[in-house]
Amino acid sequence: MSENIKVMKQKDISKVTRHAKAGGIAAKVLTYVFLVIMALIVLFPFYWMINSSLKTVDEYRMSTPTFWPQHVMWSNYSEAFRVANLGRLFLNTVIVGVISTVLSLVITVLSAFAFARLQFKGKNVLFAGLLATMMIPGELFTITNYGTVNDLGWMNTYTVLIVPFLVSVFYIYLLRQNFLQIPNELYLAAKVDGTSDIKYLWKVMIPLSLPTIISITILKMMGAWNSYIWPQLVATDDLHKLITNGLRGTAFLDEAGETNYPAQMAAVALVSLPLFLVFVFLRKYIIRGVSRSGIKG
Amino acid sequence: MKVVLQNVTKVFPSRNKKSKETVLAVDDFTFTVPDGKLVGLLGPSGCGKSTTLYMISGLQKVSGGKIFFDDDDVTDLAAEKRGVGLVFQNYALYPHLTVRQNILFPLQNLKGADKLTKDEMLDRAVKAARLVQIDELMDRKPSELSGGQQQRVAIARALVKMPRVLLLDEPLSNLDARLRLQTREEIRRIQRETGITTVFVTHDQEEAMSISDLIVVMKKGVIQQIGKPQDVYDDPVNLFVAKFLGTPPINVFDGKVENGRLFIGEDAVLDVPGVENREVFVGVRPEGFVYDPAGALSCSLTGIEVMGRDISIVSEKDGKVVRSIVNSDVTVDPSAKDVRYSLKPNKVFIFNKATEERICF
Amino acid sequence: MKKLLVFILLAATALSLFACGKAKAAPNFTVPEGGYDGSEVTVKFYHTMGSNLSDVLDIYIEEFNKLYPNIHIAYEKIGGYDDVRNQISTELSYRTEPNMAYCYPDHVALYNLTGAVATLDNIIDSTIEVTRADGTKEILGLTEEQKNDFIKGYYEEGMQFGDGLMYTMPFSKSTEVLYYDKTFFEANGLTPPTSWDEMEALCGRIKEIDRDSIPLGYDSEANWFITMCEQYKSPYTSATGEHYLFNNDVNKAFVKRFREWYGKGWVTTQKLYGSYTSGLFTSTNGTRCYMCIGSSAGATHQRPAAGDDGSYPFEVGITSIPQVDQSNKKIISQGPSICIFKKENPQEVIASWLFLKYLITSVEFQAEFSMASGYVPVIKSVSENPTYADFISKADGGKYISALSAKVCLEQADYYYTSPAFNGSSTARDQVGALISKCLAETDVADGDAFINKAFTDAIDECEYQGG
Amino acid sequence: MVDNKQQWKAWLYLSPAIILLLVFTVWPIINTVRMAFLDGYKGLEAAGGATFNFGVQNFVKVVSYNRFLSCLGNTALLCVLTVPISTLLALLIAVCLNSIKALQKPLQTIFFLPYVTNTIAIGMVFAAMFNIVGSFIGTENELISNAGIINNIITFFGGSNVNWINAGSSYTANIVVMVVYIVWNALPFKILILLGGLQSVNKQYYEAAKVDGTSRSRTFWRITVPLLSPMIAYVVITGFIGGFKEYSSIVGIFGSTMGPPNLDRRLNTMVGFIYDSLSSNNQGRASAAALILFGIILVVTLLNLYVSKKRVHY
Repeated sequence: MSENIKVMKQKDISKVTRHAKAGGIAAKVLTYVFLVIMALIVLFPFYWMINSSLKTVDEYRMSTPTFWPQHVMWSNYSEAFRVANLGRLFLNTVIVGVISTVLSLVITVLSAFAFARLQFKGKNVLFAGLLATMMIPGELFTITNYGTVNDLGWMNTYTVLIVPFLVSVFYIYLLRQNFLQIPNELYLAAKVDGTSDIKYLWKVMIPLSLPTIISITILKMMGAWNSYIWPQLVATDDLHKLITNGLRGTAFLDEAGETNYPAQMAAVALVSLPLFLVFVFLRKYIIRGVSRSGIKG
Repeated sequence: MKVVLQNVTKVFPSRNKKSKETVLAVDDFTFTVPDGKLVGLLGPSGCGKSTTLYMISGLQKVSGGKIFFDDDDVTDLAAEKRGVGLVFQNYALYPHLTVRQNILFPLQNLKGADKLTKDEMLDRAVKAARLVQIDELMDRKPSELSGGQQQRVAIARALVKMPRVLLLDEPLSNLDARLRLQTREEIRRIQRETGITTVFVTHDQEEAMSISDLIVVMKKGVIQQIGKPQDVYDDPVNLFVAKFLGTPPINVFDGKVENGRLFIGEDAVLDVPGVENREVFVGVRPEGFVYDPAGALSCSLTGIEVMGRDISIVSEKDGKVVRSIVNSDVTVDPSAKDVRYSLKPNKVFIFNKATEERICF
Repeated sequence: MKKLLVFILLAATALSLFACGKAKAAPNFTVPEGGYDGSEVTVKFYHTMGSNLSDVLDIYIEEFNKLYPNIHIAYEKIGGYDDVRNQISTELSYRTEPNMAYCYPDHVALYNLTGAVATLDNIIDSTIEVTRADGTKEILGLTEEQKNDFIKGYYEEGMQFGDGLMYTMPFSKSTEVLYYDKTFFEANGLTPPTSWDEMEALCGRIKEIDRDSIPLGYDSEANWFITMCEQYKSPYTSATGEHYLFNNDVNKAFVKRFREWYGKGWVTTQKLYGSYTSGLFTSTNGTRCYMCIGSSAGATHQRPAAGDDGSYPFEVGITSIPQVDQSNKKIISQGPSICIFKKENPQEVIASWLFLKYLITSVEFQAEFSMASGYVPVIKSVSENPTYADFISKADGGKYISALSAKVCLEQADYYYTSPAFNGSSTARDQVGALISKCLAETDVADGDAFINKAFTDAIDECEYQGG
Repeated sequence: MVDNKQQWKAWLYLSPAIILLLVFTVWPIINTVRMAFLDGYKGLEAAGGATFNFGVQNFVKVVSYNRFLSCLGNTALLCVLTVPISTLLALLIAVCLNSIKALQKPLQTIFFLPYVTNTIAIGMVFAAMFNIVGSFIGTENELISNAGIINNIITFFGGSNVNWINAGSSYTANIVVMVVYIVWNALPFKILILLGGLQSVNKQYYEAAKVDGTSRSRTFWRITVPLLSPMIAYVVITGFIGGFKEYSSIVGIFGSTMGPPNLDRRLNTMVGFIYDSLSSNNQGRASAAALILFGIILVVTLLNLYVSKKRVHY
């Protein structure tokens, strides 16, 4: 090992530097080209949705679609708002979304704490069982739950839209992974000083895993936005209908049974806007929350 | 292969985006690492030593100045093209690969003319492992090794591709005290055996002085002094270098020179011919004190610590703690109130009060 | 108690099903003596009306409440017809179904598995007097004159559940008519076809005149198949015994014939074209159709967009669809009927009936609703209603096209048919629709006949599987 | 250290979750199993008081359905295609996103957009992009008024029109459209998880690799992927679980015909079959199909777990 072979053959250094630099730039350009192409592919449906939402019904049905509406129909948006009475639906969705997010957060935190920190018999079996429920196609729950909810007399109330979905297994899993990363010594130290579980949870564990909790809250709110089959079944009156019920084609049916697609597209765009804004502002938290949880499988 | 740094500077944009002013991490760094030598970059944290190391490795871009490997200008050359071996402070071993795979990893990247066959790679890896004495841990995962063992694997990985220069970033800071001594000897031995030009960064002056052929003391990005450890220790260019080297640290007093004589407080402790009268800082090495009842310097005794090989006398002068180390066969009367010393001239340094520059006499 | 009651009712209907061939079984709802006792009742009504139609409904609910202040109508728009069916079939399992609802025959057949739909025979025949808030009186049931005022085809639709009992009342109807480009026909000296042979010749002729055109667009594939069965008097389905009978040579023959038409580029359908063929009929550039068989309610969509000066590029003619045999004319009848659900409190049934009777026997409502919806009224006397008569008189191929469509529907009132309804009849309808599109579109197949045979047997298997 | 006090406390904290799960998850499962083993169980008849005897007829009926294998095949094929493609694509996008500074925020937002919108509407947009407005496609008297946006792009680059989802379209064309749509929908969540994972990887591994002259692709395969393997395994497992329950995406593109106009139900999936049974009031058969599907998903997930146990670095 003593002889010191010169790894760099006596190549012309500047050529190698130029070559490396060019390679670096090429890689950068390639990365940006790839990202921009993928971004366009992801963006195109949105552009087409917005484009369609601004067209008249006839223009929408024209055989050669136009890439920009001939005369812009902002009225589609006001009509969508009126026809699907988005105002009321929007309010319902926010009420359901907020309450279910808050309640489910409490349950998620408590359950994750129990799974992460406390030892009890049958813990792993219970957790495995919990994960198994994610594998079952939800359609079958719907019919049986309809019966339960009906027997409880919750039909057409906010409770029926909130209670059945308070337990979200994925978020318990996500938070448990995050709690597991907090060293156990902290818990034992707190125990020694006599802090109760709740205080420890409140004072230590929650602050430490705040990013994950924030991203869970945001993702849970979005979930309420997209739920579709269950609300459609159990909340049919306008007082409790959710956004997604209002978006269905039938909401925009005219007498001859043809859907006013532009108005429907406008309604969907209106509905997606708040979620989009939420994401734009809280993007950092969502990503940090997920990365902080460090899903270790 | 020698490493030449000419007027290398490094400027970082300041932490917060809005403010325009920048941080000068390394300022006009000029130094040549002689071929085959072990050089220690030394200084308090944040003095730019690690930044300099990373500029040599190519991981950090140079803001100004040039870097040469022998006579190749590698300033703009990418890290991987420089043939550099780098050992990180917390080792950066790939957690999912065994020790053998970690060591083999750099070899598998060699392309073109340098490409090796499987057996050659394996042979080189085993040789590197044997060099750092971890050849029986080849199949372990990094998580199963102790700090010291991980350190040695990191070194083996850096050496296996026979780099032109080996760079170590605070190699010992993550080890416990006992292991630190043993590992620094290891590094010295490996460097000697391979004869590879090596630069390592540390904030621990004892570690730097004990194994370096040359040390470079830095402060806020500026080189304070370059030289052999003993020379820099014995001939500090300013107060900062004097205070930085040596444990226990140098004792510093306020003093003045009057017509050729040096006074600490009232005591005239030393003749300093040729130095004009002025206020000065006086630095005295702990081993520069001689326990002498008739000594010129008088201090009030605080306590005595027996350290076996010698005795440390803790005393106090004008409110400053004075720590001296004298030979163990000197008997000191612990109950005495005062203690008097005479000073060994070569262990006393005078510094300009304003510029803290050394004044020779 | 509830379970027991339902069980008795079910046994009764089951018994009646076996008992009769065509003979009338015993109805499952008996009118309580005294008829309507004036008590407070809320009637829950599911429908699929758009907002401009429910506005018309609101006006007449107010009128109705002047007569019956204690009957409160709570209506809900559930969505499309299938949504109403799915919603009610789920609610039925837990007895939370509404009082009355828009329905199609096969929906009622499905609901009847629980015997939930009230048979209306007793109520229709009841002569018990009901006094209204304004002091006037009416008998609970229908007078002879009211009963005969209904268009026969529509009225009988309520009785084809195999037991001769009356399960639904017609509410507003539509049918299929042949729209044709009158200007083009007159320019080329063509006359609208009255028989499928004439249609074949005509399509050939039109294709010669305009190479790029598709002479005929037939929107609903299922209607086309079922109508042809009726016109050829060949079996399609039956409410009792063996349900699915459409796998026979007569049907295969006409499918083969239409397949040849498709091969020559003469005809397309809504599914095969990818959207309503009215888009082709109304287009004035590029590919277009010169004839389109579609719903009479969609008349306004069969009219080309008006120019700036309000004139239309071509005049639209409307006539009845071609027939196989002029002596056995058959035209499909569509559009929603209304059924009433049996509830524990018989007054709910009576109240729902009074509201329903009010709507379908009031000439003003039927007129206004038809004009607003493009549907056709279910009672003949509407044509004497001055506003409606004036509306019909203005019928033309442009501005008042829906009037023209209504006029044609009235003229062909005697030829309406409806297919038997049983649990699984909607599957049959879907399958024959899929059968048409499959057989027409499959081009690169060596042996056409074998392909058609297999397509028919697959369709029957699917029906039996889903139904069974 | 498992003293009773902690046991009791644990169950107390878990009680809200357990109660809700019992009522809204466990009971439906039990009910599903019950319905599955009641031969020919039909909801409405049962409500009318009919009784059904115990047996496995439902399962036999499900398996003997002439299109059962095609439903299963479609489900499996879509899964096997979309999960790997979307995972790899998401990984590439996440790595690229992680490596750039400029435009990183806006691009991250764009890639998350599909997660925010309503699947029904987007299905319609995709259908509009692939749909050819015209007739007799592929025959000599073909009349096309508009070949759809995708075809316009293809012809722009010199290709010829492809019949994606219209009458007479090939099975492969249908599958390609479905894969594009499902991957498009699956990307945001996967990118989110993988990007999160990337940001928690220690940067020095990459610096060490750089110094050792590791090529970009080798860094990706030998360092990024292994270090991200727990996240990747997680994304693949949930991908398969979600993939086997694919249904709404097919309805989004093909509508209730679940296939091109002339071939009804060509792309029907297992969940599609369950819905068909439900809407034809055959709850017993639907429950049996659901249990079969659950069994398949369980097997696939256990297989995935076994594979990931060996290949994944924790």
